[in-house]
Amino acid sequence: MTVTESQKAAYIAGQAADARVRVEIEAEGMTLNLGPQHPATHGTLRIIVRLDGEQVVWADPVPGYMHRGYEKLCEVRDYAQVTTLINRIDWLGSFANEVPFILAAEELMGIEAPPRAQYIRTILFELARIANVCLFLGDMGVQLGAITPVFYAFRDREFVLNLIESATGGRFHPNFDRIGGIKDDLPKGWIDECRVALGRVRGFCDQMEDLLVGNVIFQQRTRGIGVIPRDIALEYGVSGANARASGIDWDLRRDQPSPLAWKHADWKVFTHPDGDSFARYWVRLQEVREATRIVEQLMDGLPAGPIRAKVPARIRVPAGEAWVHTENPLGEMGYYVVSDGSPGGPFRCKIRTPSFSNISIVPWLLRGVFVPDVITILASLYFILGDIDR
Amino acid sequence: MSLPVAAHTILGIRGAYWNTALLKAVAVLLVAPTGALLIVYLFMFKMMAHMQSRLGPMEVGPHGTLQAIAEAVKWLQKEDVFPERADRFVFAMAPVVVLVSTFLVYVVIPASPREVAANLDTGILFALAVSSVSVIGVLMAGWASANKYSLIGALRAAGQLIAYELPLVLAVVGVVMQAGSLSLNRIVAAQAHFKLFGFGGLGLFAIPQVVGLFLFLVAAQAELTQTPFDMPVAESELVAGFMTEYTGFRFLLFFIGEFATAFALAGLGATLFLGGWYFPGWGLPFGHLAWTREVLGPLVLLAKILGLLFVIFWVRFSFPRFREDQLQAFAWKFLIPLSLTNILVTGILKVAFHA
Amino acid sequence: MPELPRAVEDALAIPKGFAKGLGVTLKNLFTPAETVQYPREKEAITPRARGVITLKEDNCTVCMLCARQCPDWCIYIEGHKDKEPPRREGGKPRTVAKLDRFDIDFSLCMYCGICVEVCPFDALHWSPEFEYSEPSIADLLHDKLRLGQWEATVPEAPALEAGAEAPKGKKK
Amino acid sequence: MVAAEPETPPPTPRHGELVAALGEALGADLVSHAYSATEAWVRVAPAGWLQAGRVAKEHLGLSYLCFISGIDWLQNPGLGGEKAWDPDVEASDPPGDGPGRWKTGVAGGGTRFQVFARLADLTRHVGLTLKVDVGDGPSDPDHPGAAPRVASWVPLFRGADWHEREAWEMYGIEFEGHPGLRHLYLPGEFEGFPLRKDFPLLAREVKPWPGFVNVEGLPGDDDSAEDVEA
Repeated sequence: MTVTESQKAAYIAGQAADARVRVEIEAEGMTLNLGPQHPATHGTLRIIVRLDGEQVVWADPVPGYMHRGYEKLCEVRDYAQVTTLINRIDWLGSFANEVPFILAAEELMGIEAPPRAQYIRTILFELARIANVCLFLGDMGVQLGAITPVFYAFRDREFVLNLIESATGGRFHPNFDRIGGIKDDLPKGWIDECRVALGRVRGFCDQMEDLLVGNVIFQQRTRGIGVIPRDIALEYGVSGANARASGIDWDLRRDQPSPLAWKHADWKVFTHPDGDSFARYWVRLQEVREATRIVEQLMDGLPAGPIRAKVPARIRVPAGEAWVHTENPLGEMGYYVVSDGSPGGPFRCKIRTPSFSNISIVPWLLRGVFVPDVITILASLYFILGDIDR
Repeated sequence: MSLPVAAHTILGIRGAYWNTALLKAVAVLLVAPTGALLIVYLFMFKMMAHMQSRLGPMEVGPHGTLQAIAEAVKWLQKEDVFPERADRFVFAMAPVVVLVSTFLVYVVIPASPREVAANLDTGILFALAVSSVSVIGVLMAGWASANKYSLIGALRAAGQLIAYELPLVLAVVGVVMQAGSLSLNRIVAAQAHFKLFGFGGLGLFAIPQVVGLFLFLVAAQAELTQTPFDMPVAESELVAGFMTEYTGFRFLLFFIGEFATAFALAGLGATLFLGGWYFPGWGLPFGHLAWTREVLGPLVLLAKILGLLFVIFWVRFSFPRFREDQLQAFAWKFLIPLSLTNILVTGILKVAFHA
Repeated sequence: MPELPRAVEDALAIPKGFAKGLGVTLKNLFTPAETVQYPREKEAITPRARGVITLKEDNCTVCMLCARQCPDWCIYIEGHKDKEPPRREGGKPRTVAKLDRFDIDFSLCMYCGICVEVCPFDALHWSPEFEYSEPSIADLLHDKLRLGQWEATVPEAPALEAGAEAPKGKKK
Repeated sequence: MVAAEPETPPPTPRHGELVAALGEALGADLVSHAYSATEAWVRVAPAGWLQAGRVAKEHLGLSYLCFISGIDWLQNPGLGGEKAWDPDVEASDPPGDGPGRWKTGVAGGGTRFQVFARLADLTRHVGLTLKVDVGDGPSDPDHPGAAPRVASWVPLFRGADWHEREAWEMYGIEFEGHPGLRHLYLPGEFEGFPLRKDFPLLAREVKPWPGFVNVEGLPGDDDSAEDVEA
């Protein structure tokens, strides 16, 4: 086996110790610094790429520009205060962040919320997914140069955000989930409004199908670009739609016994065998459609009753450890909550965020692609900076 | 008309020449930025906004009509920043080169039988030649900026502009063959006289040269670096390509250059394929009403230009962009063979019909 | 429709895809925009919206619960004790806590609503008003007077969706 | 601190099978295990950490790496923060260090620092949390200043790279065999390990807690707060 010059350069550069003070080796090619302020990195992710012409020799993501130390902050807050914090992890689907944490606390306390609360939780969870993934569907267009889709995404997401706001009071950061239930019931007329908004979301999905998926330029830019094989996806812990696009038939909403109400709805998990950027886009598009179906069915079957279980006024979580994970808009999100039984907050709260693992595959995935494909791949992996950096 | 320079002779040339020359220069210098402003307002602001369920600018002037001017004024106020390691002279000259190449195209586009700055016999050749000069300006900008994004953008632009210059020229060849002239005014006249199977009077080459029109539009889209061919300025990859380091006045020059070129290329397209200033029914010997053509001609041309621009920008707002290699493959493997075929077919038909 | 060969169909799919995309944008060109011209037009804000925290000073007993539960430590309270005339004739004079200072620093506030929730005497409410931005960040510290002025904008709690348990009649 | 008694049955039979198979493969290196209603824990000896990962990945089908992280079991490091300010929180033990100052959680543990990781089988939908004792770090009286240390999983799971870099910079746990332990989140010149319990959280140190009952009494009045009427 012969070693090419660019492989040698990659090896030498790989040996240079710290990415932050990476010595620029004057071999052939050049080092291009994408970010932390760059239009393609939605947030402040920095990626250092070594180029040979327009081809990437190696890529090194440097996260941390938005690290807020949530795991430390959780340790000095009590359980009610933590929910308002973790809202801000994946800020586009923030209600979905609260749910697994509250479920973990409930599991430690041995409490289960009443069915109506579980239904409303699930409905809001799916609305958060719609709000989040809709933006991806539009943003992918922007990253590929089509400016129009993202405006449709913002337009139709607004209706979903309005719904979340009228139910929870918070557009982006609902802080609505409580141990033992939810804060409030739905206001009158909410369900009818929701049906209208879901119709708009479905219309948006059709528009995206026409504008992007059917466009041969879009297909050429995405098909076969950034292929993640199944076993590599597993090793890197890639989850969510990214894993399903690699043919991994795994969806925690279906595969995990959960008190939430997904089991009461009839829906489908979409997978795609290709594992490329197109597959990731397609899977997410179908997931938004499925999410609208789930919400509609759950609204039809919404049971009457209380929304809060009996919970002591001063919450004291018994000592123990719990791991609860859910299928969040970006992938598998889990909280490993360790309680020492003191009246304050968790002793340790490990937050497993999907984007962290989904982006850790980037150095592997970007090797040998072209600069425009770097953008395609990053866009199709779909990360939220707050979700990587926590 | 008496202009201040109307002295008897300057440099041994008669004053009347200087009068008309100055008038023509002023006209070109006015039309090009006006065309750019018109495009920015009509297409970039309003059409784009409405296609995206927005309203666009609404505050400056009724329905934001003066917004484009406000933007220009804003840019003029900004600091003129040179990057530390920039090649200052080249950096400063680059937008000028781009703008000059744009202005030169306007010189040969006829707005009516007489309203043309220079009625060159080789008008179309001249227009295509000077419009390619802008590549040099783009390369200068990319190189002088001392920025990696600029450099990549400029190299992409150079590759792209050269690749698409060819189909653009070849698309025009069909029209030239059919008209039998390189003069733009004579091409308009040929379209006015053109008859297809005995029917005529539509006054356009768009029907027999439909392939040529398609090729011209695609190539013009690429020349203008509009989506789906906007890799040189691909904002999600290269920030702003060769314009990354430019601010204020110099950025404004690039900006005017971009849209004035769009206006000029649409003007060429309208002249070549849609009959230019000619409106069906204006038979060429027009008798004592001939002066009306001088007034209405520019308006007809403007309408046709706007029609073509609508298509160009409609595509721009709807499509994602190609990748660099796909763009090259598209030009060399599809557009150029197609344009050569078009020339061949045109030639055969021309000989067949005129024999 | 006669079946077209696969290759022809594939070739036709390309212009068809382009045309569909162009159709979407063209259709949107002729549908009215969704934009709301903000300072002149305003959207109706839902009554639950968390815009600004209001203070009903009479209800506050300086119990400090809100300040302790605040995750950001952005509520500052001071008070003093005072004698009030007895409620009934001949009773003992009551000792009540009077509020001296109640500041919320909205530049730190995360709008989580925990203070409103934990208040046992219903002195804090949410109002959907949101137009109180300031050029200086220090001016975002609202004192009890300013917080009290917002009180007039607190809306009625909305009726609940069918199937909900009757509200316990807490909120204002 | 014991949450799940060893008698708790496995949540699913598959969890039981996995633990049994791991025990068979590791022998004495599997120190203990525990179950809760949804989850199974296995604690392995530091020497068996790499082997445990290999067996789980290659023989038990637990091929999906969910996360790797660390934990510091030091109790009451005596730093400030809300708990120190709040008079309602019962007076805690005085700050200190050394064995006995940490209590470990489910499946037990012998050292101040532990590394725990979760692996899952995506076709059978079971997962397993593995724990390993990695040492006492600065609290170790015998080797003061020695970093906690354990084998790296990067040879098994490429994705372990970032997780271990994070654990290293947050807890100072060294992963032997990791190709490049450099900072992931924090700037390169950052000193200290922020998630260790004895690392002060400055945001809570520099500002006094605003939750003191700050009610000035009447002159000559020694009423307690309870007497105040609503």
